[in-house]
Amino acid sequence: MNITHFTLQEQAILIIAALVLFSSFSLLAQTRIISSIHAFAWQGALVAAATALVAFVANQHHLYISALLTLALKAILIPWILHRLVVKLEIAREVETVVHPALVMLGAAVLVAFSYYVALPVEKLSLLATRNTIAISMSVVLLGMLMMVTRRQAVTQVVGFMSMENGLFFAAVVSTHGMPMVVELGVAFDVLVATVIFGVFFFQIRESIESLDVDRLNRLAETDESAAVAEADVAGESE
Amino acid sequence: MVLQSAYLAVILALASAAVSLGANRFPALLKSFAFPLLGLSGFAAVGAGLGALVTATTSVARLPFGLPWLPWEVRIDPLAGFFLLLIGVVVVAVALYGPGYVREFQHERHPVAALGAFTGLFVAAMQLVVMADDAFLFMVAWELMSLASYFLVAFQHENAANRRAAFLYLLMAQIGGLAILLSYGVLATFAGSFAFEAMRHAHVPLLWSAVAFGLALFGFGMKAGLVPLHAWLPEAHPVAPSHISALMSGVMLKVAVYGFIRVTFDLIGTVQVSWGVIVLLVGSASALLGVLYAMQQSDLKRLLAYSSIENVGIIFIALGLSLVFLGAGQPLLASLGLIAALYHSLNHSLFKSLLFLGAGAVIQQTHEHSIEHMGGLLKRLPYTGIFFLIGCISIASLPPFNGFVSEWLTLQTALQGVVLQSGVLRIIIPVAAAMLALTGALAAMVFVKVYGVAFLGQPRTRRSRHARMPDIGMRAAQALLALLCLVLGVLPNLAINLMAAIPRTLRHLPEPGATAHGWLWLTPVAPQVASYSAPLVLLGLALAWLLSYLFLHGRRNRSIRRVPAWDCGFGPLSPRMQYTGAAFSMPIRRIFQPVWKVDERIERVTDDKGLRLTGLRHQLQIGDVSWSVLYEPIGRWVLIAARRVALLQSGNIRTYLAYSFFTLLFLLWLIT
Amino acid sequence: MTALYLTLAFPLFGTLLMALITRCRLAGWLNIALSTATLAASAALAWQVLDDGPLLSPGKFFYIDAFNVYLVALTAFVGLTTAIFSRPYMTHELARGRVNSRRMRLYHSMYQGFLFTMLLALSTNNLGILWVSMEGATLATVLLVSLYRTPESVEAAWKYFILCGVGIAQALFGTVLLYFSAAAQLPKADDGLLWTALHGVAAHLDPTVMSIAFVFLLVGYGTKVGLVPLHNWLPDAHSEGPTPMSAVLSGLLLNVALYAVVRVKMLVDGALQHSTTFAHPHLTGDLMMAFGLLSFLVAGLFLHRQRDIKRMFSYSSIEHMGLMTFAFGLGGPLATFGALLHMTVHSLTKSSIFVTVGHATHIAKTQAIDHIRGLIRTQPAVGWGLLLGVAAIAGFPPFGVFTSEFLLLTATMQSQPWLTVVLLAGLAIAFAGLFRHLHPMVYGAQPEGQHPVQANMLPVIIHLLLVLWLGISIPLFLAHWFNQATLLITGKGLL
Amino acid sequence: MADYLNPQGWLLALLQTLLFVAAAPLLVGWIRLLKATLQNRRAASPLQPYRDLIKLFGKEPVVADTASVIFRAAPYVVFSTTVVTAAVIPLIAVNLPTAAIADVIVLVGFLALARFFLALAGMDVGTAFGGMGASREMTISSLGEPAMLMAIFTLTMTAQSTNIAHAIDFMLSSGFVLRPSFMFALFGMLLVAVAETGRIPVDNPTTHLELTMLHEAMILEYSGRHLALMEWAAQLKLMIYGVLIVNVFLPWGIATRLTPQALLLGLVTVLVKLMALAVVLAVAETGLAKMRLFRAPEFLNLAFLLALLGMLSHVILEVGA
Repeated sequence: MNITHFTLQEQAILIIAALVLFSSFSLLAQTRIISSIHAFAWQGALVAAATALVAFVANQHHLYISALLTLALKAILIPWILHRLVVKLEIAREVETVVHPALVMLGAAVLVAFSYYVALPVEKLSLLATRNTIAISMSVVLLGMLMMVTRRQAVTQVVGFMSMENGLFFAAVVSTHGMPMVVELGVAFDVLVATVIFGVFFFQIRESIESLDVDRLNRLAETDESAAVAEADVAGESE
Repeated sequence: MVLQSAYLAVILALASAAVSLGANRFPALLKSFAFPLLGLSGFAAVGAGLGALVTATTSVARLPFGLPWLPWEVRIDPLAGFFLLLIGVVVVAVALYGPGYVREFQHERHPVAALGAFTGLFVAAMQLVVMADDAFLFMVAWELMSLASYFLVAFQHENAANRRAAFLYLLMAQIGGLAILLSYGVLATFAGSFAFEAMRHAHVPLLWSAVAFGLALFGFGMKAGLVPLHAWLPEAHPVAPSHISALMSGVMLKVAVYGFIRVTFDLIGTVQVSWGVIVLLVGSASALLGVLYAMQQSDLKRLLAYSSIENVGIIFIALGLSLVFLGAGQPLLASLGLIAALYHSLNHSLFKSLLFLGAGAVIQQTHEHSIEHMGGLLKRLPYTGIFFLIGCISIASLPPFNGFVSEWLTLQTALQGVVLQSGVLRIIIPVAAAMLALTGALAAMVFVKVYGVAFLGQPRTRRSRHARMPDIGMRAAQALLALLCLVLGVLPNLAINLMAAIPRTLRHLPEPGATAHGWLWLTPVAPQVASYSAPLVLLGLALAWLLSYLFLHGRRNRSIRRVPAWDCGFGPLSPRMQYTGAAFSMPIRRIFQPVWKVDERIERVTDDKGLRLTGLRHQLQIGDVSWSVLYEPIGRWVLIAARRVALLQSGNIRTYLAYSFFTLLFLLWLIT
Repeated sequence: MTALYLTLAFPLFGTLLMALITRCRLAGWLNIALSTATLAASAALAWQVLDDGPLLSPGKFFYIDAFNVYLVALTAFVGLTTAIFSRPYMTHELARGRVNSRRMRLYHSMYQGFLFTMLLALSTNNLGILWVSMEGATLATVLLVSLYRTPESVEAAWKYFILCGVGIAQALFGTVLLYFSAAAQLPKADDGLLWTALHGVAAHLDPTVMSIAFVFLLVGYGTKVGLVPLHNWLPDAHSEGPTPMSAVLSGLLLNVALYAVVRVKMLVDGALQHSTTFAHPHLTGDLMMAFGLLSFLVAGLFLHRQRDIKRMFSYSSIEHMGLMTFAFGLGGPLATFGALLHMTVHSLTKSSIFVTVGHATHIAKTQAIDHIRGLIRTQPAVGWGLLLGVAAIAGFPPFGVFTSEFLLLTATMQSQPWLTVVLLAGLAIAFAGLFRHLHPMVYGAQPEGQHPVQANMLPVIIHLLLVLWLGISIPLFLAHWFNQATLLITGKGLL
Repeated sequence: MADYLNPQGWLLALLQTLLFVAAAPLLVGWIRLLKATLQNRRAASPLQPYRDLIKLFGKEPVVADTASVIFRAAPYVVFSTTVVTAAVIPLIAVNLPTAAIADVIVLVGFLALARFFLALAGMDVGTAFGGMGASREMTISSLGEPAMLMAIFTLTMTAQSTNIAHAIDFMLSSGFVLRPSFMFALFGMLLVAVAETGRIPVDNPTTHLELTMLHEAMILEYSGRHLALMEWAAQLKLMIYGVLIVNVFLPWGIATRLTPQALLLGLVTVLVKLMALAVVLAVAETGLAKMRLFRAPEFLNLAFLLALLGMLSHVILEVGA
């Protein structure tokens, strides 16, 4: 059935879903760290809104709680933490270059198509109006991974990771009116702790390689040239 | 009764292992407990073996170990008994020899505990292999045997060559073990169980039985040291302590032979002629190449190790003949070949252990490993010298000693190839026999070289000039083995009568009529075909000797004048004028040029101005061809593959993420 | 039931307690004490489950059956022995000044926390909680990996964190899909993540969705199992953290991850094999076999190029996990029994190896293989321990690893004869890779300036003796235990 | 071997052996005489070898002080082994009990045993010549042995027996048959015999040029009775090969029944045959020159090839596959 058969709220959910997807694209496109954090925050907010709407449509009350949870965590707390870290690390203004941005965008589009293709059989199963959004959420997840693959900045990698989480959460909400409460709480807790630990790591990485460029974290390679380096290190150690 | 005795043997060996754990703190333990226990274990094994052989019975039992649905099955039939006997005899000799020999290690503060413990384990494992009646126990015991002997090879691990040898040994033992496991697996798949009893009655399709046979030949051949799977043997045997080398060369190789016989003759139901031909050819190649390589060695123990390859080759020639006749439906000749193979196994375990023990004594006294540094030892170590001579005569398969009898039986078996239908076989078999003859002759040359260079002539170094006699136990061990060599050579019928039950119980083959005409005559097929009477030969020799001696000494001037050697009138003899081993084997080196990787160079040493030639330096390295053509390439491939694979670990986290990413996408694409 | 709660309560309590205790010496002992208590509780639990069958907690939150209870016991046991080893080891590290007392506090607290998450993941009935505790395990260990704050350790920790985080996220997506497909079948949507409920209706679940879900779960938890090509974090994390951590990571974490995969496989198989429409019903098995075999071979090749001793053994862990994954994928009672046995002996042997490696690195003051020499001469106990441990892990009888590998090969030969050749080749390659590095380390003369250290070989001896016992004869109760687990997983037993 | 218990047979066997041993020097003397006449030299009497032996027996033996017990034992071992070898070869009569003691393969073994001790004795004193001689002797013989066995196999494949007496019986019973295999085998055997007995072109029994000698080099250090035994053993060996060849390939005339006239006939015929063989040998030795050591392998390969051809022709032409 196509969109005309939906109620207004359901259509609104679909709108939001589209916006969430768009936010993922914008995350991919952002080159300045600060703005990507903002985009991430917006994405969180959108997911929260979607959750609330779903809760309203299917009047699942526990979804309101998780909507609040999402809003608090994904839209406010985590972005805030990241923001403070970025300011502390004095990389707020840093601009990182993405290789072949156009290509990345194209790939992202392909990924969306692919996830739609994958999700088709899944969607046939559900009776919910929102089932078409499963493809969206899967592509959000995949785009998050793509972002992590394409970005060299530790912080932006974290952002990508978090947006994957958004995608997961979104999927849970729209496909199955949310997971059991206990699970959601557990997930939220994990995410929170993860953020804190990420924060710790930024500083550790910073003090170990004087930057947050993950490409420079390659002391543990095993290819031949790195082996030579390791040799040298060992020699140094032994003296 | 047989079983109890066998259990006792294993338990005593384990006990000796356990006892010697304390030997580092109390060195006396080794001498006063560990080795005596080992000797008792040997006696128990001999008892069990004799029991099984004489009564020609098969005793079966089941031990409460292993997997719940796969308990350890134990079975001692005459074949197993024979090999228990073989193990036991050598173990007794080693137990006699050990205390005197390891004293040296104790002086040098080697951790003798490990030595004693692993020796015990090694012996126990070999006995268990022979007793095993299910693949699981067999493999456990087999691998335990490899592992224990590996630790013994690595015992003197200070120098890198030994470590390399040990590594190579363990690696190849592992590969061989896996092949054997696989072959059992093939059989078990059709038998539905890993118990040998089930395999015996399983019906295996021809293709699969051929696969099983091939794997067994590969696995056991690797352990037995068949060319070209022999590379580990000349590395590992020499570096172990000599009494261990005796156990490895003398016994462990025979355990591999046992395994091959067990699988091929017993477990695999039907036998193809073609298999026999393969075994025959492989055996001939091993025999010839083994002896040719032995010819060019200067390290005494290394030379002996190569000669082990040769003798294993001879054993496999006999086995191949037996298989051919079996496949061609000639049970009588088949059992004759089997007897020949078993007899040669027994003989080789005797004289090879004898030679290794002798070599150990020599090396202990002279601290020289190369025969080029020995010489004149017969005067310094008269007993060892005489026993070693007996070993040399036996291994050179000369009458009236035991080596000759088994080789003669093998040749007689080969000569019966005329009865075969296929003309091709009638050609192949005599050619193989001729190769065997060539091998025998070359072996004689090898041991003339060894004995002549090491024991005769004049001492070449100070250390071999001051060698002293080894202690009584070591001499007694050699005496025992030498005596057995003579007995088995002069009274072959005794041994053959003992073995007679084996072909019958193994697969209902008729007993060969080799001893049908009384203890005096050995007639493998029929008296009018061939006969040999060792006792009469010995009698004749003694008689002729006596007559000539009396004839000469009955007269005057029995006195003998000692003078400097004439040497065609050249000046006084110096040790450096003697013919060296390398020189002795030079003609063969030239005739069989392409067999070795010979690196021979002669440097001209001139004085500082480079005008006057002050001397020549001759360097000779004999490399094993199998390395350059087989082993090194394999090693290289593995390393190349490893380098390729290492590119995975590029160290870049985004690459890693990409792996995970694309794996996911690929799988999703795959399933939809 | 109380036994179960105690099993979980002790480590949880420990986590909080250790965070407060400032005196390292005391903390070390407490660590041992708590682990002992946990082991006792888990033993009681195991006894109970063995006697009167599976155990479902009221509220269906926990579910204990033969499969996970033996892993619970194993986890508690290895946790204890490693704690015993970790006390002198960490004291030595403290003395060397590689860690300060604050980090020691973190270390001990997180050690207990890790045990808690492991036990929770094993005992829970809820796939969501399983996911949560797997993630929790990552969080608990990641800071320990970077405990030394060296550039390498930080890098390793970062990679560990990111890769496992991403992997785990994929697993969560798979879980969501599971829930999604189950929600349609179950009256109460909240039961949609309960393993018992799912297993009940597995036959009616939609095969396509389940297969997609399985892919996500396999890639997700497979990352934590260390399947090639998702393994890259594993050698880094294992080699850079403190050695007791490596021991438990190799010995336990990988097992638990594999446990999760197998649990899911059971569900998906239920859906796939009952559906008439679905194309290839053995999808899960085939995927696992492919991954397992790949990991097995690649890891074997990796062994040849290692320069760091702990790295080398972490690769050997990958190799063995690959073997187990292959076996579980192969299915069938024999293979499964072998895999379970292999799980046990591998974690026992591998943790004991890491214990000896820890001492070895203390003796040589470095982890570089090229600089660890002549251990047998320097400290025979450590040298022989390492030698025997490696012999055991390489599959030499009479050690138990041989038995399990024997079973696996047999099973393979019965269903996939030609793969046996590949397996054998892999075994030989891996063997060569291990020993070529091992030899110079244990043998040879004692290098100057290398002295014995105060080592506690008790864990090693216990573990190796156990492995030896399993190799010579499997005690009947254990056999029955494995058999029940096999019965659960494959539907038919072996005995 | 049913009759190995009758004393008469043993007595005859003993006598035959003694005759064998006694006649060996004569054969050598005869060959020398032939060669001398062929080379237009004044020949010594054929009994000269006996005179030499007696002289040597009379002399006091001198032993190098570096020599060991092996050096002194070797002559006895070599001699008695060769004598036993001679004992089992049918000289004038077949079916003597001694024939059953050893078959032809054992004979090869005996000769090898003698050679083994000869070579050891050569190396015992520790001179370069001894070692050189031993090395060369062993090399040549080890190449000769397969050829010889191959020839023997060819015979035994026809005769169905490695027992010389039975082989001869077979030849006699089957009458005169032209067998290609026997022809090849005979040639192969001849070449091997030449090489083994140290005759031209492989070795030169009369030379004492150090670098060319094989057999002589090993017994350089011997003197007195030791030397005598060695020489005698060498002459016996020559005789053994001769008798083997003539009696196995052309057995006609040998005594099958133990009656006096049969034995007499047998004696005469064997003498005639040996003298004929000696003529062939002498002519060959006069015509040929000694070849370099490293041509000897080719010589023996030829022998092996001939024997192999014999076997092939036996399989292909005489029985067919």
